[in-house]
Amino acid sequence: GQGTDNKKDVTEPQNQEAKEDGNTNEEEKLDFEGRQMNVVTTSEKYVELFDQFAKEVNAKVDFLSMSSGEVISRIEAEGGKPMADLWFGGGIDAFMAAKDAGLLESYIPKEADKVNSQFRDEEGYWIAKGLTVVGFLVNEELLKEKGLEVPTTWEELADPKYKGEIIMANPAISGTNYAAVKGILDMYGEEEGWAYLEKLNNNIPFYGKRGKDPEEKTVAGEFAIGIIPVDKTSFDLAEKHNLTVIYPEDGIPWVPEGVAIFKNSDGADIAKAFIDFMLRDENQEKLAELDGKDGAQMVKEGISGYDLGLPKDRLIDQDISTFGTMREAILSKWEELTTGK
Amino acid sequence: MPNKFLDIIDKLLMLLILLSILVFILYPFISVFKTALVENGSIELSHFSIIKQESYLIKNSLTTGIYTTILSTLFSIMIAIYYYMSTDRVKKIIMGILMLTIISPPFVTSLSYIKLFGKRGLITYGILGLSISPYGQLGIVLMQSLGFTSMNAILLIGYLGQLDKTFIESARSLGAKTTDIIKDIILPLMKPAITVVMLLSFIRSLSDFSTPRIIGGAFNVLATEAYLSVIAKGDIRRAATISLILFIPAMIVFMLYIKRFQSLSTTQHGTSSGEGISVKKEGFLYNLIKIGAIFFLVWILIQYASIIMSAFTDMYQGKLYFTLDHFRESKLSILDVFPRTIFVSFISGITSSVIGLILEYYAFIRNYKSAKIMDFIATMPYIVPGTFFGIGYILAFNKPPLELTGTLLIVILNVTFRQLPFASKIGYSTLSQINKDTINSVKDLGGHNFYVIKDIIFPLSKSSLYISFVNGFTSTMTTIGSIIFLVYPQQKLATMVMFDVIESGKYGVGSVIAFLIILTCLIVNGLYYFLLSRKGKAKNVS
Amino acid sequence: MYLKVSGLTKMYGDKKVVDNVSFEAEKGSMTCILGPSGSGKTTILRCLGGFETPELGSVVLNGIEILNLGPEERPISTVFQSYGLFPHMSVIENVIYGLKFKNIAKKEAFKEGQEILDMVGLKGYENRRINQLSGGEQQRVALARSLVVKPNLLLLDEPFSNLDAKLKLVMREEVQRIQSLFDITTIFVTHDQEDAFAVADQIVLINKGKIEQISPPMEIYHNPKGKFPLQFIGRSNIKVIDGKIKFVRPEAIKIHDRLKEDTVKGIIEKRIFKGAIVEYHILTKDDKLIATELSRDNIYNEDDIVYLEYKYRDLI
Amino acid sequence: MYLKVSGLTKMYGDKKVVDNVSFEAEKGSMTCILGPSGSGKTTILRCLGGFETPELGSVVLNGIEILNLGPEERPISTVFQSYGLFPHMSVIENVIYGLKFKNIAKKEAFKEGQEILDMVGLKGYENRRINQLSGGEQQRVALARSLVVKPNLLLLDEPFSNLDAKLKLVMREEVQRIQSLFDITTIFVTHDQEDAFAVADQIVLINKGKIEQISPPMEIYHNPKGKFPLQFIGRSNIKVIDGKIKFVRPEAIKIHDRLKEDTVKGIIEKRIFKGAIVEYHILTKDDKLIATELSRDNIYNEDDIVYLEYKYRDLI
Ligand SMILES: Nc1ncnc2c1ncn2[C@@H]1O[C@H](COP(=O)(O)OP(=O)(O)OP(=O)(O)O)[C@@H](O)[C@H]1O
Ligand SMILES: Nc1ncnc2c1ncn2[C@@H]1O[C@H](COP(=O)(O)OP(=O)(O)OP(=O)(O)O)[C@@H](O)[C@H]1O
Ligand SMILES: [Mg+2]
Ligand SMILES: [Mg+2]
Repeated sequence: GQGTDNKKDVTEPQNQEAKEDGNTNEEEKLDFEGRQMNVVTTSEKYVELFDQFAKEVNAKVDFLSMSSGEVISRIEAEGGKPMADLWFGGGIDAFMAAKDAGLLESYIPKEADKVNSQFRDEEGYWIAKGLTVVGFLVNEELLKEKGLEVPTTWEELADPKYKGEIIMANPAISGTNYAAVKGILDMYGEEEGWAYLEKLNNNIPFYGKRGKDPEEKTVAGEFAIGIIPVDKTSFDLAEKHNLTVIYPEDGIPWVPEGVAIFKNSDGADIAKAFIDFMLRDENQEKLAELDGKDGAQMVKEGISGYDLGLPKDRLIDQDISTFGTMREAILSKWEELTTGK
Repeated sequence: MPNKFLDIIDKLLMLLILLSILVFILYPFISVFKTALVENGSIELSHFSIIKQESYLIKNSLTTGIYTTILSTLFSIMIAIYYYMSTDRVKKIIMGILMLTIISPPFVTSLSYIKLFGKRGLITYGILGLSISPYGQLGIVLMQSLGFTSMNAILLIGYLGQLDKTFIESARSLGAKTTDIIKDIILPLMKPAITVVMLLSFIRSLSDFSTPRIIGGAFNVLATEAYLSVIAKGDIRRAATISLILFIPAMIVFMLYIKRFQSLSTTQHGTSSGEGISVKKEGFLYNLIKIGAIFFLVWILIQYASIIMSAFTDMYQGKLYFTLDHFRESKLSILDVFPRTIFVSFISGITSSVIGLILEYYAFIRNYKSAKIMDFIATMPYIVPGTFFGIGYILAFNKPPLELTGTLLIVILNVTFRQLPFASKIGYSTLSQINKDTINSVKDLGGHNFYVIKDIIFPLSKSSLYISFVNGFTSTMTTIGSIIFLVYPQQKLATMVMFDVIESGKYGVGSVIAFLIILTCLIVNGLYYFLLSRKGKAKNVS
Repeated sequence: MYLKVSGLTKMYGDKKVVDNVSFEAEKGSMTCILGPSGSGKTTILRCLGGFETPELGSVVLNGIEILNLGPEERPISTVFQSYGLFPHMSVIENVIYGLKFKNIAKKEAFKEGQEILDMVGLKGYENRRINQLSGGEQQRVALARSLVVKPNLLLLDEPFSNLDAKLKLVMREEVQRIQSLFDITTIFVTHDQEDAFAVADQIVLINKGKIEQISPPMEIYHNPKGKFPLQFIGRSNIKVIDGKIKFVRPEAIKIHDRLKEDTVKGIIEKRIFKGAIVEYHILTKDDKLIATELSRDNIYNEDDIVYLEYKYRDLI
Repeated sequence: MYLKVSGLTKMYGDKKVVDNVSFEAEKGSMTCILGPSGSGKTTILRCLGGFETPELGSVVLNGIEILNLGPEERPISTVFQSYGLFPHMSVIENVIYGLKFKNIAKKEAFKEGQEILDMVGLKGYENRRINQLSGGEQQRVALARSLVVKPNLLLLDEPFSNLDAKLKLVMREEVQRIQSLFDITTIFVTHDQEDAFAVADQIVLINKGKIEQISPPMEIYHNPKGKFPLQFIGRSNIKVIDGKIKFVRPEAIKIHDRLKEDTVKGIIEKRIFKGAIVEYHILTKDDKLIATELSRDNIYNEDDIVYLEYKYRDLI
């Protein structure tokens, strides 16, 4: 059913109204009755979006949360068999690797042109759904106890006085922290970057083995500073637990979160429909809401999200194209640097 | 039915059982080994360089295993003896706590541990004003001990319940005081059971990946490394290699265990004899044991209470408040997952207990050599990390003729065969209690072997089938390691949702799911005890 | 002969547990296999029932060789020492279980079961559970269950060993009555001589897997053939004269309180009161004898001087 | 009196399992508590040993009331029916275990243990494991273990019930020998009359928790006081005449083959050969009698006409 997609026009504003009422639109509408789309995603939180889509196209959507590494090794272990139709979210490096491994199907969505080319694959194998930006979560109280001030830059973070107070997750596991490492290398340049990381490493007692470790352990008061993906929930959490969120002043690392369709999957046509659906403005807004993203984190221009005060100009000028290709090299060097943590 | 026909059914049944064990246990194992050892058709051992390069991992795994074994064995011995010497009322309370805590959903306990005993833990910091890092080997050892002790204690209690009370009465009659009785009689007599408990703890500690992952800090062990190899590095071969390295010490210990198990006929689930022994509750040793046991019980209770509390409360600016938000929030993610989880647990509980029983029938009543070998193979899933068994399934069943990946069936098969070791051991202990002449009587009266199974084995194994069902059900409800790589979006189970929400930081919602899982298991367990006690009463009336 | 067992040999490992055992039994007769513990009695029975496969030998029942049939195909029924009742079935269900394989309608089966329960004196016990029965009642159910299938041969393994003295007496008579009522050829195993004496037509005495003697009870008691039968059956005073074994049974020694012709003087060393009989340990010039008297008439005391009238017999 | 038990009463729930039991025992004597299964024998013993707390009563041993002492404080030692030997200790370790609590040096203890093992005939068995012993040997170890602490009172629960006939005979003599050697006041429980007759100085006959009679063995056999002792002890022919119970023991009936003075004619209905004795079931004009004769002299056959000389006695 690839043909059906193309027939459908760009959604017009009036349809938008109708959909928000939860009603069908009067125009010709996709109908996948009795079919199902399976999604691997990073979190449970998108359930609302999936439900909405399910209702609109009359299909069932099931999803499972999984880390990017897991997705790749599973597909490999299962002999290339697609484990779902849609891959929704996760660091872009994994998507690049999957594309190279020939696991993805190409699709250029209708509103692709409205997405900055930095945020999508030229050949259409993946597209970003938003950006993860990296910042600090700081427990001021704890720092005060130790007579330390709140760090506002990466530079400061490497100061030996913060020794033992910083928690970061293993970049091999956490896309966010991989983005941090990659961003730092891009910002400082290869050589200086590694020198910096070595200094930082001295301040970090161990690397979390779960993506959520830095945030959780900072909230729990185990560490004063966590390197985290900053979004609305970070600010909420900060308020709830008397913490502070910091956008580093010398540069904010970031990484696009990918969306892709698995090759040879049964529900590829539904997945395509979903990507179109996702890119529609109203759904982008919903997504921003669900993700708790600042408008500046969205890939489509002019989407209003939360106002989290993200200074777009401070985003590091990163080389997205090497995100995937350099991954292995970066991680193995990083591992050497941090052995035993 | 003519005997010829029954002969065929009999043969087919056995063939089916044997075949299923070969296909669903041995073959996945071989697949893992093959992946670890063979590359492009030739033996390739380069991956084993881990042994040298990261020998600290092996050391960490082994030492953690040893410490956990010592600690959890010590605690379980204290609880078992304290239980043994207590009045019926206290016994009921202890057993209640143990039954509650035997159902330990992964992650949640470790997280509640950090909450209570971390640098800013409610107890360590809040009450005691201490700021201790909970991470590292100590944390792992404490958490694993906490997790294993309940099961260990129940095993030991079951064993003590079978001890001839005249040993103790004889000792008293010869003038032995409480301390002497514990030191000279009870402890030495418990030795075989203690050995079993130690071996089990060691194997379980080796294969535990989730505790070190959460509270290991910089301290890493093999099982976690295998898991991370998959999710972080996408390197299945490395995972397979590490699993294989883990398999070796586990297998050695397991061989020792098998030897012991034979001498330990029944290790039943908490159905100990009601009658207490009468020993004066006094003396240094008794009080030490009592303090140790109560300490542990209180500790474990606090941890579980904190899980349940987390389900009902939240924090705002350092203040705790009551809320049902977590329940509301979890509703969305578990509505269709829970029925499916119960369904899968139900099926795996039933299937594993039935297969386990029939397997033991062929192995030990009919004395078939091949079935005995299968019985051994059937125990292997017990001694490997869940992830190992899961990876084995992916590798084994991703291509025709047995292309099962992506189906619910593979999940069910996996959890079923993972429970088989327990089911078959329970089956064995029941069958060994059935009088051989009862079985012979059927044949003597003209009944075929088929009728032996139908008319004798099954009816007489009812209660043990139920025990292994309850165990299978409970384990499947809380399992994650083995299925985490097998489940497809449309087959998600409750623990995975819990895993997810916890991974995305919603500890409160995770606690709700943990709470619901515990509740479901308790209801199933409770049902069992209800039925059992009713049966007991019916017997007493006569 | 109705049953002809010949050359039966059964090994466990390289130990001959049953060694070339042959005996016969007439239709409707009661044969007792008697022997010490571990002598192979149960093994013989299990070979007959089909639960063990002997290495050698033949068992011909009613003209048909049965050794190559499975237990379910042999027209033989066994009452196991532990009864082997089905604990999850009621009495009547136990009893009629075997009829299931004879294609007898349930209704008919119930009737037959009831009749047989009646005969073993368990009318009204139909719906009891097995664990609600006393040991003796359980045994009768096991018997009924075996009888109802009308076996050609009935095997009983230590049928009385679990019963107390009073019940044993009752059950012994019961088994005998039922056996003769149904005219069923029966073989039973025991290590208790009194049982064997009380009910058997012939005793097959076995030791270490080998047959020592086959005789009717009185014959085996009075004319033991060989040392083992002599020592195993009853008590006796044994003496070896010129390499020849001679013996006298305790009850064959008459005790007199004064000198008579052909008596030997002795002194009572010890008296053991046993209820109906009294046992005396007596010292004579040459012998240390055990003598038995009924507890009537004269009761002698320890240290009494007595005069004994007895004669040693040769062991054949 | 050395031991004085009075008014002992023990309830389980609202069932009086031991009901106002009183008896006494002299120093060095052997008392047997005899009664049917479930009559409360074990419970009495357990009350004496301190393993059960009676509701009422007193137990005075050597002038001291002991009921409020724990088992480890009573100068009493119990040999349990299942022996209760410690499977993880060697024979000698078992034997000397009790000496540990008497502050006896290990070396001295070993010596004493060896001596006592010697006395019970187990020299050389010191280092055996318990599971390498036969039932009889185990019993002797249990006995030695109890004797070594030189208890004032020795309690034995069914000491012979697990043994086979031959071994039982041996063990009975052994226990008797050791008991008199050490001059230890002993109480043992049994449901087997022969045991009681063979070794007891006095028999305490108990039924449904109540004492029925306390007498020496012969006395209880020959002069049963009441219906229960009559029926429980030995066999007898019982007749009720004018509401009065009369009885005659089977061995008190003399059988003659021809008419004599004061004899009654009868016909032999059934003969049961029992080895040393033969039991006859005889029908007379008025009675159906059981008579016992030794297996010597005349052996009568079924349907023989015989003449019986006997006299019913009154039950007191
Ligand atoms: N399965 C077996 N394997 C090896 N030896 C066996 C086996 N079964 C029995 N035996 C041995 O065979 C011998 C005869 O055993 P069997 O049970 O026939 O004796 P029995 O005469 O019935 O003794 P009892 O009176 O004690 O029942 C014994 O020595 C026993 O140890
Ligand atoms: N713990 C208990 N609770 C309730 N009733 C009991 C208990 N122990 C024993 N009884 C009952 O008390 C009665 C006497 O028991 P006891 O063991 O003293 O009998 P016994 O004379 O030793 O019998 P046996 O010869 O069978 O050993 C029995 O009816 C028994 O059922
Ligand atoms: Mg036998
Ligand atoms: Mg008793």
